[in-house]
Amino acid sequence: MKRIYVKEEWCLGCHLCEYNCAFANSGMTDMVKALRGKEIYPRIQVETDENGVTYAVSCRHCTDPICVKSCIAGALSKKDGVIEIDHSKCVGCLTCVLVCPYGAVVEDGTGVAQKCELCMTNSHGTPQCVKGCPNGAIVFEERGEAE
Amino acid sequence: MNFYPEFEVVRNDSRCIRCRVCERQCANEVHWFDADGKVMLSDESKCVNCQRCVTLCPTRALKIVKSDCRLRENANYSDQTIKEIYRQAETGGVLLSSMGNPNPLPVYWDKILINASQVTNPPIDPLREPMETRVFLGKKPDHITRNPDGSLDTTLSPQLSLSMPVMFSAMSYGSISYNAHASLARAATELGICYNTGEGGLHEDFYKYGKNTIVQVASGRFGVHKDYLEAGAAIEIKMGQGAKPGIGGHLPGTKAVGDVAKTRMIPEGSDAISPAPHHDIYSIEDLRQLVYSLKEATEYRLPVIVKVAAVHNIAAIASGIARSGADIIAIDGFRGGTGAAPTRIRDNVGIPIELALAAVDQRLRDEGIRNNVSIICGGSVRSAADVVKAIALGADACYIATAACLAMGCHLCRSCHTGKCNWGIATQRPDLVKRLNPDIGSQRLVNLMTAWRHEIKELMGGMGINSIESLRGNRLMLRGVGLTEKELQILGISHAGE
Amino acid sequence: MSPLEGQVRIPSGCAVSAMISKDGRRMNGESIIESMIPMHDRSNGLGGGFAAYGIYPEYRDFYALHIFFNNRACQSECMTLLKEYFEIVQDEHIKVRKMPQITDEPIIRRVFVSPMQSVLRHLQIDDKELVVRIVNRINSQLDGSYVFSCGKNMGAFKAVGFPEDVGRYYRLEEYDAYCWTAHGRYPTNTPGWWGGAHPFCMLDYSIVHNGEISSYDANRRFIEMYGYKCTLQTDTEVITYIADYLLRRQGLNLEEMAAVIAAPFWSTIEGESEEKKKKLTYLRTVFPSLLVTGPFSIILGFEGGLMALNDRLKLRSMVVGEQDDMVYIASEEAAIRVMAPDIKHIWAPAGGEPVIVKVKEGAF
Amino acid sequence: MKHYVIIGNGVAAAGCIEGIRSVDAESAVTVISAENHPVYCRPLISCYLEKKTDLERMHYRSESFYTDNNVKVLYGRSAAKIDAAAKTVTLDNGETIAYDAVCNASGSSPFVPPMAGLDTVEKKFSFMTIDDTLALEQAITPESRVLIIGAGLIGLKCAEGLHDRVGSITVCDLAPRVLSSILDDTCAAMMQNHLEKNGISFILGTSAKEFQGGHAVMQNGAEVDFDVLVLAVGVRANTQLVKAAGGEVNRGIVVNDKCQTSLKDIYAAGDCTEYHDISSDMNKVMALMPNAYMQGRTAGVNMAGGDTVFNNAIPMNSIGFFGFHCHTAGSQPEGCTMYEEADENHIKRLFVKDDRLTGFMLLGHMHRTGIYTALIRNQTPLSSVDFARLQIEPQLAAMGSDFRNKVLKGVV
Repeated sequence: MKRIYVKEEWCLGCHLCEYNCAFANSGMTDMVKALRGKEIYPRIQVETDENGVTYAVSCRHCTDPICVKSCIAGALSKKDGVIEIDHSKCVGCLTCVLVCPYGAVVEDGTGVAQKCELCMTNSHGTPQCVKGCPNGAIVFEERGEAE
Repeated sequence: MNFYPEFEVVRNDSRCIRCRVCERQCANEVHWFDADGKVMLSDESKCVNCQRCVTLCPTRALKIVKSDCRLRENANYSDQTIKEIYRQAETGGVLLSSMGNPNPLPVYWDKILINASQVTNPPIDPLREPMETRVFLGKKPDHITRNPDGSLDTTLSPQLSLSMPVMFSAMSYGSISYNAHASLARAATELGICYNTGEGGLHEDFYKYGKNTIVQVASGRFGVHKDYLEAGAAIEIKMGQGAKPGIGGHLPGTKAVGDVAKTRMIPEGSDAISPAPHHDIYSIEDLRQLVYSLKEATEYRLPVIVKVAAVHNIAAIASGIARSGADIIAIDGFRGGTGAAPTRIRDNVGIPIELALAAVDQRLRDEGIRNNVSIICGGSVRSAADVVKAIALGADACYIATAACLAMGCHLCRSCHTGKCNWGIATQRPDLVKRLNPDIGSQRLVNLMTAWRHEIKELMGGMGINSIESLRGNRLMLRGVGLTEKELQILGISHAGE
Repeated sequence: MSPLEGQVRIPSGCAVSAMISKDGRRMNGESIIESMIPMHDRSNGLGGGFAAYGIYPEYRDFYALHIFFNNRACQSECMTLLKEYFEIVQDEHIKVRKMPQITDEPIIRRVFVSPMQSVLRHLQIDDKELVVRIVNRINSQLDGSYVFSCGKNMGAFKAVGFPEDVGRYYRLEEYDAYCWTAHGRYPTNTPGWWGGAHPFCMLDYSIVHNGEISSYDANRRFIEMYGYKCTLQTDTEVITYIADYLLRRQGLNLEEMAAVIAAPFWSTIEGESEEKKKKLTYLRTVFPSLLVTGPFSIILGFEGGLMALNDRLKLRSMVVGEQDDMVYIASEEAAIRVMAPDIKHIWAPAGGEPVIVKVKEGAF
Repeated sequence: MKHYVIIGNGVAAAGCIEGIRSVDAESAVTVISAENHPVYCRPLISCYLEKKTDLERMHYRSESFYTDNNVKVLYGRSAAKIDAAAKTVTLDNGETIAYDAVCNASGSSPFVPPMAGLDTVEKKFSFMTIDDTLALEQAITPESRVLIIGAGLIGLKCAEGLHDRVGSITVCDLAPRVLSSILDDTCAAMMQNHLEKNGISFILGTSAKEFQGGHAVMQNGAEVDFDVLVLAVGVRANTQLVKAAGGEVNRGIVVNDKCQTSLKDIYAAGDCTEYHDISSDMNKVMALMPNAYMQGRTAGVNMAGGDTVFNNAIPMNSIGFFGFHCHTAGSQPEGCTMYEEADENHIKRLFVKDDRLTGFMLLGHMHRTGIYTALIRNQTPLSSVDFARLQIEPQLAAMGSDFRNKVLKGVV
């Protein structure tokens, strides 16, 4: 399946992906209206390593997702390879945050969990972090599945 | 003396979401975030109007505008002139500039119009019919020869085969970044054209693109060695450059870092100064010796290009080069770009490429030696239409560099000499170099050339021409507008309506 | 006043026709004249002409110059020049038939000449080159004199008018030729100058052509490097010079010439055998400026044969018919059916594919 | 064609069904469900009271879960006996079911210590099941005074759930702090403080001595009047069936990392089991829902002929009250060192021993804590990562470029 991968050699650390993510999942049509004057809670996080190398981390859509197994509300599931949260079922226990080994499930600012769903569940249908990355550092493509 | 900044950063605070992308992306440190007031602030005096922040601002909250703070109006002493005097009075130094001459001198391309077929012969639809753009650059024999069995002897002196008559002009590794070179090399390879190393040597990673590489030998001889010469598809001797005819080059030590220094074969951090003349070429006969020593060194496998700036006596110079053994002449007009040049030279020396090209082509024909050499035309070829006009005036191919830089992201802020190119092109700062992803850069170059090729085909088809060779020197396809008799005569074209 | 022919480039549409006997049988001009009648509408009365091969067997060793003179003074000026370089073997009027359709006729002379050996030795050139040079000089420098035919044992006949009238005017039924070509012209404007009619000739090469080539100036500026002067600014003229340059001066054969002026597309060349690919690539690489683009159908006549060729996209009509020893070529099939009413084998050659017809060796 | 029997219908059972079906799509599966509900999210019963969810949304799996997986569910039935030799399960109605493999996923039961006068209390409830919850809901009014015995996870979640629906809540516990099984004194104090700010009263370090109707007297003499009593002292693993069948039982049913009991073809999973905690290297009853699922799934795969292990279990809890969260995992073994960061709204305590992160307690700020959890679970040598950076913030950046390239450039 197509997943998001990062090419850290091209990541500029501009953090646009975080803003594009926050906007894409805001449900709004205007970025200013969606984000101005607000703290953002993106589902993708730009990290910086000790050498100043930056890269964005988002859900890996693991082949054996511990978050799905751990969800106490049955709100997380894998559909066609995409791990999704059923927000109507999520009660905000944050167990998924506690178990995700990559720190890719995060709290959304209102107390419940959120994670990258490859923009399949919002109005975009294609990952906006990838689309908006000015330097091709985030790609959405097919790579070899793990054994 | 302090001036009011040349540009103003206009931030629409009602649109700003404080994402701080502008701050992170400005190598000139124009923007910063004030945590106390939770606002973005800017120091406009540092702004070079490269538009990086404008381009990346996700909410279009930014624009850079020309400051309207002006000195008292004076048609003779313009603001620019006065400020340059101030600056020189302060520093005692030569003014430096980058990219091509920005002054409002005539652009002849824009005064030449292209023909199209109507009624008496048909235009050709490039979507339905083959439309050929392949060219071979190099010496053509005066006479064919036959083998003893009567068949044609098909051996030829070395030719540079191009899928379309446009190449990426010389820009050295050092003046531009590794990623810019990678983009050019990869695009040239994919397109079946050539890029040019400039006088910076060839990074070892790029030897694999050799078939699409022109290696340059310039007055500093930086990076020149046997493997380098043999690596390319052609060798270019750079005698001059349109942006700065009559002077050499200067790569500041700050740019001669790491692989740049290694590739140039100079100590790291040392200034790379190319002398004004080649110190082994003080006349045309010396050039002939260099041409042939390079041919000897590469066993006559590669065509040799001699690149000269378009200067007053260009026709005679070209005639001399055509008789020097060179296979190809590259003429670089006065609008050609550069990574750094003294402002006075860039803006005042040399002549327009259109006139130079026309004069050279006609002179070589008059002397019956046009077949001895191919002609490459460079120095501000901006579009497919310019290419078509250049070919019709007599060029075999064009060099583009500024347009290539634009394709890679350059916004023509003309600040290359500062080494802080925010677009990752004219810089060696690793964090900035990184901004040009060659996957994207090469693709954009390929896109640009593909688009131009389509346009060239459309224009050719309109003229009823289905192969580029029938366009070459076909000046009947051109007409001038608003040109004097003299200009028309030099261009060898009629006025529109004639 | 309208510009003279040569002072302006005149696009034109046309009709062409040709017939040749591979056995070298000589036929009078009746049939070729008739062939132009069904193609009447392809001309507009502003030019017609013919070329005939094998018409002067008794003078076969001499160059037959057909010359228009505006007046006696021009004629005498020209003859003086000719006498400097040639022995004048015969100098005569070309017999014509007065008719109302043909007017404003100039003085029309036929002069058989033989180059002076002393001159050739002095200039270190061969006789053909001398003829070319002197003809070029007359045509470009002597106002009012125009040599419109200068080959051996052949001649062109042309005038302002419809081709069938021009044929009658020149009494072509009285000439016997193994090969005839004909041309009717539809220029979009013309000063009505006789020299501007076609065929266009250079030595024994004659060209009739229908089309308007888009490569004209590229071809012209190239060929003019080699001593040719394109004084008429017509396609036919430049194509004739190209043919002369490639065939006579470069020594290409007809197929090779066709591969230069109507070069196969690179995509076609890619698919050829290695040997052919090499050859075709070589020819395109060496003579790129002689590629002729835009529409044309030409018939190149020469001593002992002819070649018909369409542009590589076949933007102009041209059909070929064959019957016994005869080959017919015309813009339209109707013209061929006039010349050979019972003909069975008629086809349209592909663009860029030369049709070469040669008369049996010794039969001309 | 085999027959797999699952005793119990909780999350471990659901995991077991999915485990079986990942290997064997054909064989018969029978689930013995004492509760009359399809598998639901047991911890959400407090959310139900809180009206953050409803019975419909509390289903752990979709409506068609059992039919999709071709599972027969015997609702309202419980297992009375397992005959390991005969490979049969006898139901409470005497019916006998033969199995090829059985999984005991029978969970745990509330444990109520003997307390004098408990039978005088009219409205008293456990807080384990939907039925408990619905009964409790029936009993309360907006004016109810609720006494909850037990300040553990269940008791406090119950308190949170009832908070907006009753007049007052008092929680008492023998332990001197709240959440005594997962928090230390400092952390518990911060949590208690937060709960008290939200109106919950505590009586800690003592237990109820005696009940007299709606009046409770504590060991320390304190007295509480209440209308509704919730008993949330603790739970006990349901080990009886396996014990009776001759299986090894300790505080829970002893299982290995394949979730096998000591008896052939008898597996156990979930809250009824005792298994290995790698963070402390001890066997424990860790009644945790994520672990229950993973055990169930492991049991299922192995029952159906697959081969898998669940060998990195650790205790871990994500729990929050009134918007204030707490993440804990692992353990604090003897001799461990602690990295601490704290302010008035958050605490971070990381426990390190022998170059390993063994446990943590985080209160207030829960960003990317799974990275810590993974360090414990994977027993990552801290010398191989930049622990100084990790202490400040969980981040892949501190895990080395090889690790992050594996994670971010490939499929994991």
